[in-house]
Amino acid sequence: MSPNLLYSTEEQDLRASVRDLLTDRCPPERVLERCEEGETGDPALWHTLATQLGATSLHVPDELGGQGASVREVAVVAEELGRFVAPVPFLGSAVLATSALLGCRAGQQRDAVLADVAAGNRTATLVVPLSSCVGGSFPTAVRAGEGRLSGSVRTVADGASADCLIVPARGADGPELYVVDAAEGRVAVDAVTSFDITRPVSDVEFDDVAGVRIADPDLAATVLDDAVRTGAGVLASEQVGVAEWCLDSTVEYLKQRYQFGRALASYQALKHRLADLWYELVVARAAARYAADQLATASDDAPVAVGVAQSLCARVARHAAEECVQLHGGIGMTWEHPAHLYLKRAKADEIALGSPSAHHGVLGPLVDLHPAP
Amino acid sequence: MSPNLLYSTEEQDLRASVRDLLTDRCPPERVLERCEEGETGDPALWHTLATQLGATSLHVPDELGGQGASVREVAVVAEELGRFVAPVPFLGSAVLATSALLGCRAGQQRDAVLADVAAGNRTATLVVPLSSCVGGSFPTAVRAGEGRLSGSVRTVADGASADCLIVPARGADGPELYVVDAAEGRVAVDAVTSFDITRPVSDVEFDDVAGVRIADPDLAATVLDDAVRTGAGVLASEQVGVAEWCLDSTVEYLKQRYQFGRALASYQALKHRLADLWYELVVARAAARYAADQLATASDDAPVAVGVAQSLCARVARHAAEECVQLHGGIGMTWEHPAHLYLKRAKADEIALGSPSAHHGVLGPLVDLHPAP
Amino acid sequence: MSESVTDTAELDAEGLRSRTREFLASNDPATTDRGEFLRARFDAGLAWVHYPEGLGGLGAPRALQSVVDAELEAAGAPDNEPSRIGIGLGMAAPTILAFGTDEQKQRFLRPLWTGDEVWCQLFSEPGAGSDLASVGTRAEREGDGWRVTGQKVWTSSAHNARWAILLTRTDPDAPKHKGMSYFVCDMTDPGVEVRPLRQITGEAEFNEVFLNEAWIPDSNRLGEVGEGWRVAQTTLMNERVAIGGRPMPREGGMSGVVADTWRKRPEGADAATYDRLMALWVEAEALRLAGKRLGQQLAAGSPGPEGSAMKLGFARLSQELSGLELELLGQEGLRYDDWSLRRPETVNFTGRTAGYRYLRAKGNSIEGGTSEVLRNIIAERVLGLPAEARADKDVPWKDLPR
Amino acid sequence: MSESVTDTAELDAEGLRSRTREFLASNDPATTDRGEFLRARFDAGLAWVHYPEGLGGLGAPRALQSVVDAELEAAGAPDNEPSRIGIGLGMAAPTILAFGTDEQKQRFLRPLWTGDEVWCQLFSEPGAGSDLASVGTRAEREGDGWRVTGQKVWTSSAHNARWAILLTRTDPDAPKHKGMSYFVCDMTDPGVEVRPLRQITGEAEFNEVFLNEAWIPDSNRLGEVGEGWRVAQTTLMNERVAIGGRPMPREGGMSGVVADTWRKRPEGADAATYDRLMALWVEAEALRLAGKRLGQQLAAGSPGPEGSAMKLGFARLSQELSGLELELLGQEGLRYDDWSLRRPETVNFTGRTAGYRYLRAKGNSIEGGTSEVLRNIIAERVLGLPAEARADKDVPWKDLPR
Repeated sequence: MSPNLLYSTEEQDLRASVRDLLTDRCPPERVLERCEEGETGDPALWHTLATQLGATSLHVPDELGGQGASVREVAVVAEELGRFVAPVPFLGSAVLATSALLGCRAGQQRDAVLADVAAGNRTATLVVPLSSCVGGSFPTAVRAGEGRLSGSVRTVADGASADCLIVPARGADGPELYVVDAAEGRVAVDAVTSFDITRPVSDVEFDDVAGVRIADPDLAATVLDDAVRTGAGVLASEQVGVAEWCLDSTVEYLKQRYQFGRALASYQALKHRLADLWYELVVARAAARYAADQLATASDDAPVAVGVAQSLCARVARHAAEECVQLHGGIGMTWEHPAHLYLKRAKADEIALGSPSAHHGVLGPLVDLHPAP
Repeated sequence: MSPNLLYSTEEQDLRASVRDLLTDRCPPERVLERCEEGETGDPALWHTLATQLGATSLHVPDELGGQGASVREVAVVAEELGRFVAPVPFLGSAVLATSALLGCRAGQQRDAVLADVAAGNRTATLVVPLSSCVGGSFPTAVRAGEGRLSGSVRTVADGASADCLIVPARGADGPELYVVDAAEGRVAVDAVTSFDITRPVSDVEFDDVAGVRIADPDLAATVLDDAVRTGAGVLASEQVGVAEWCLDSTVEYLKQRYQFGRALASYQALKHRLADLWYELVVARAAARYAADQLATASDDAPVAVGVAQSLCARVARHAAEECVQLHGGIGMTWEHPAHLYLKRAKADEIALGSPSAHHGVLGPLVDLHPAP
Repeated sequence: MSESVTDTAELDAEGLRSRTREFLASNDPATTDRGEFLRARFDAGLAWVHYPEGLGGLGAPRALQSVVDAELEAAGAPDNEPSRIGIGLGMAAPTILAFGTDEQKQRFLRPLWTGDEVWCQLFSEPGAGSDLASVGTRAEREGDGWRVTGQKVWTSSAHNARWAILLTRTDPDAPKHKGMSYFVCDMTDPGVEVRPLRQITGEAEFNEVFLNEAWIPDSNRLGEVGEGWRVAQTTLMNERVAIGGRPMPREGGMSGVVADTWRKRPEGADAATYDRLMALWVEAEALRLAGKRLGQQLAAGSPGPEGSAMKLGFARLSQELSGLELELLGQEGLRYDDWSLRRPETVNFTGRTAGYRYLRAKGNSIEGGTSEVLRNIIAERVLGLPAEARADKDVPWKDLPR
Repeated sequence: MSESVTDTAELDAEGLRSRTREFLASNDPATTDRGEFLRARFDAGLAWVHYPEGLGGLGAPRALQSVVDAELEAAGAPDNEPSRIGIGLGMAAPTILAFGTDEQKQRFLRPLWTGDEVWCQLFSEPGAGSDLASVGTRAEREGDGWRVTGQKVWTSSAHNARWAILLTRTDPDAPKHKGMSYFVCDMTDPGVEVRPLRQITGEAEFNEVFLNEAWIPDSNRLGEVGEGWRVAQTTLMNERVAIGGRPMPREGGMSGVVADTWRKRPEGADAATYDRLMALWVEAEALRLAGKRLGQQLAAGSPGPEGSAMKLGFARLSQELSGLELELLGQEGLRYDDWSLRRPETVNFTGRTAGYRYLRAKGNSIEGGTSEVLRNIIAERVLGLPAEARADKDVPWKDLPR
């Protein structure tokens, strides 16, 4: 069956619910105020998203306490969260950690954590550098032995708000995944200053900490790779949301502002740049939808779809955000205008879960395009 | 002393002479007519350039029958020839072959050939593929043994009009350079269809041909590399000439044409694109002048200067030619308008004597920027 | 449109399928002459099912044409070689249907659809460029017809065409959009001269057409005198629908050609060019997906404005990819196959050599609406930005600067 | 300008050199108080030798200033910290010299040059953007002076400044270019409020300045009432001269920073990014050479229009290079040093961290003339293309859309 690249009616309804909530609770002024006050997240909004909209359990099967939807719906939520640069740990918890948990073999421990995270009772994250790209070698920063973990990982997304940590670690027999309680005394989660103000990052250190193993060497590497791939695919939709806000707000701004007796929007050089952005957004959306669909159906083409979507959408969102700042002129350079929140998100997203060049390198061999020797 | 990046008074005079001649004898319509008639060169123009303007002997020392000028003046002529896409074998003969001859050790044979070529009595070319880049390994396509050459070289610039061939060949002891008389029976110079209509290319084959050795293994590789480097540096000026014609003619065209009741030149999106081209031309000219100057003074910085100039000017000329065709609209797509001559020259020049990427690879290590391992 | 005399229940997919089978039963493609078969198919209303009865259709939904086509194809029936008669099918026919008299529809549509008569389009002029409404080809009333003098350009198929759709100026004193009339022009008229127009590739895909007091009876006028611009809008709208939208496999276009070149490891295929190759490959794949998405939107009945994005991206990618290919080829990229003047029957953007592809791709951002005009359209119609200032709307055409 | 009372033969390089040595002989920098030394230098006409005698100069050719500066530097003399008082030196001083009364020149130029009084510029407004002539800050006549109310923005040094050059609207009924007047504003006036303006970097390099019935005596007006736009042109012309043109070594700017980052082999320094790095490095080097060439043109007395190219390219390259640097850094690029509000004394585009550089570079294409305005200037003044249509030239300012 041909992949559906449109938004289904259910997806449109989901989008509307999320957008309504965010319009109400997370307008750009509010996000700016939070940044001003040094708050790096919005726990109340996160709680509402999880418990009232079920946004944290979309692609979790019914029997594990989820909605039984798919990555397509997760991507729709990500798109809206991107449009609002909402400061919630969706990527870390509902996407990366949840996808990793879903990949692990069923079992009492895993199922309990997954159900808690899906229900919004707990928040999780995947303890890898946010810049990790699919296809990389399994991390060796954390060592596991006899159920105890030691090591440190820098620049972990959404670490500070996480109650439980999904930790890739190298044990005696190879790659493993563990769940660690963030409240454990020997875990240090140090929030560091994030370039993307609305997505906090942390350095995480384990000093001989007890963890529960949820994936053995036969599975751990695949689980991690799949989780990071799913993250990258969903991030593409977030980037579409970011890009669309940037284009829309720039169009509105240029229509309102007059210079030399004419609306800025009437200057052809600007019009053509906006038209080019719109073109980019059209192709980015198609690529992001395809990636979401292929992940949702666990298609063989998912790795290609994600490589295409992530490398393209990353550039498009960054370009849209840069144009947004430039075409807003001076006001776009001020802290009081939200454009910078999008610029920071877009630029960080370009690096997050693999830069376009990194994805090119992974994608090429999948389509029989090998780097020159 | 600081390098002079301007055109000296003498250089301006030289430029004026060349431009006067070309305006008279080589207007675009005339070049098009020649192409129509299948003529790939203009021997009469070439003869005038050589004998009346001395354009073939500029950087040849006085005592060898030359003008005792430098590569700076050669570059000025190249710029004008580029502006007119003049179908003369200047690059092959006056630049590549002459530079190679100048690099060889003085001697009766070399001096005689050099004097002939400088005086315009004979036309030469360097028998390497036109795509050769400085820093490449010495070609092995032609083998030399006991003064006789065998082998073949494809896509040699200005081969068909050459009376004598400067041939890099690999002898028993290593790289060597030979002079071969093109009229020899066992030399086959086959004109092939050139993408750049105004710069013919040929395939050259040697079937046990007698050659005169003009560079031994201790010198040949350096001579060849220097000649190809000088060629690339001079080509940058040609590209400036090409780019400038493209910008100027597009500006003129857009001023004359009206659409929707307004001069095309009044549309801001087009104005901004022309402004960007002008910016590119400003930096390209500075880079090309610097390369010419550094080659002229045999500066240690010449390799860097050439890498910068060639990689930049190649892109600028190609971009200018592409914009020229696009902004001329339909007429730019027709054979009867000269824009395509410039597009073909510019695109071929981008590949000739090393693509921008190839030059990046050579330049990087010179400025301590090494490719990733 | 017109109420069918047959039971409307028949005009669903099942009804059309059985109708087609019935038709095939009485017109065996294996034994019927090709021309005869096509004429019979037209008369049976299976040519374009959304056209009215009697004009090759059944007044059925357009989307159901695919049902008929599939049945016919499965039966090995000949088609009307749509690529050879694209201008007739895509542009002339919808305009004749919308503006033609009954006589005109009866006279022209059947041989147009069967391919017995080839059509071309006489719109563009050397002086008009993107500003089509500035055409200066004069049609002057003479008796019961018109004398037409002027020059048209970029006319494909003109040398094979029997008829042309022609946009002329009939009232130079009226503002530009109001003084035009639209005709069907007989290409065999002695006042019509067709000359090949050579392009930068060396080929002549298109023609210049010189009209020198060509005669057109008034009965060949489409639409009212002075209404030519409105009629032409219908033609052009249908042109835009025809461009793009074809489903394409991955690497189906220029990206596949260049990818194959890369796979052969030519001299320029080094680490430095890999990232550029991949970025373009990715964009080409995304554009392909956008085309698929547009098709799904159309099928779902909510066409988006993405068509103009498709054309913009197609031109951009053809040009970037073919430019990269020449660089990858290095030395080989400095050679061309043949500059001699040819008149190809069809155009293949990905055909011949890399040099041809590079040069031909330059036309993709000019023909059928320049990329600059497309950006204006997107900016103004999709994003709602103000239109360009213009001073040519209320001035008599003859007084406009040119 | 003014005829010197001393022998004009002295005003060549040699003459200035000996004058400077004489001055140093009687004002030993090692033992003289800094402020005293600078004031004495001003009085000796060695501050800016092209200024008139009595105003810090000798009426000598501007190019000879470097002779004086070299002598003073060699002697270890203190300078006037030009980077701290750039607006005074580069913009206020030439305007005062051109339009000021004798009293104004005597009052302002000496402490301006010595740095005893810092100057700032009150031109930009939140609603004006690139259209400076639309300023709305109102100055209303009151007795022998003016009451000024409005808001200015992007004012560097406002919190340290003693004086400001101020552009106001004095006649809202006149067309926009004709209703402005230009003043020197006392920044210590109680009607002047300075607030830091925080930027996307977190820093506040600039200020917003709120004028709330600030009082300016008419004796502080520069130029005639209604001539403010003409006066401001002088200021802005001098601003453009001040930007760019500094000679720079290879890798002197952002390209050097990013090249050093590459040399440290961060995680993103792979084959794919090498070609991008090199292309930007090459363009940066070429832009540097273009700056050098521009300097040589100026020295040869034939200044070209390349200054606008320099600014355009500088902005483009700062942005591209700093963007690449963040990608090269990978994980480290996701971190920032500090978002807290700071008020830096000077700005260093290549300072702090890669994240700061990336964000700060975004301003390079906006401040001091946006890249869009520069492209207009190049297109219209260099290439001679028609100016943009505008409808604001003859309309009363108060009736313009805003």
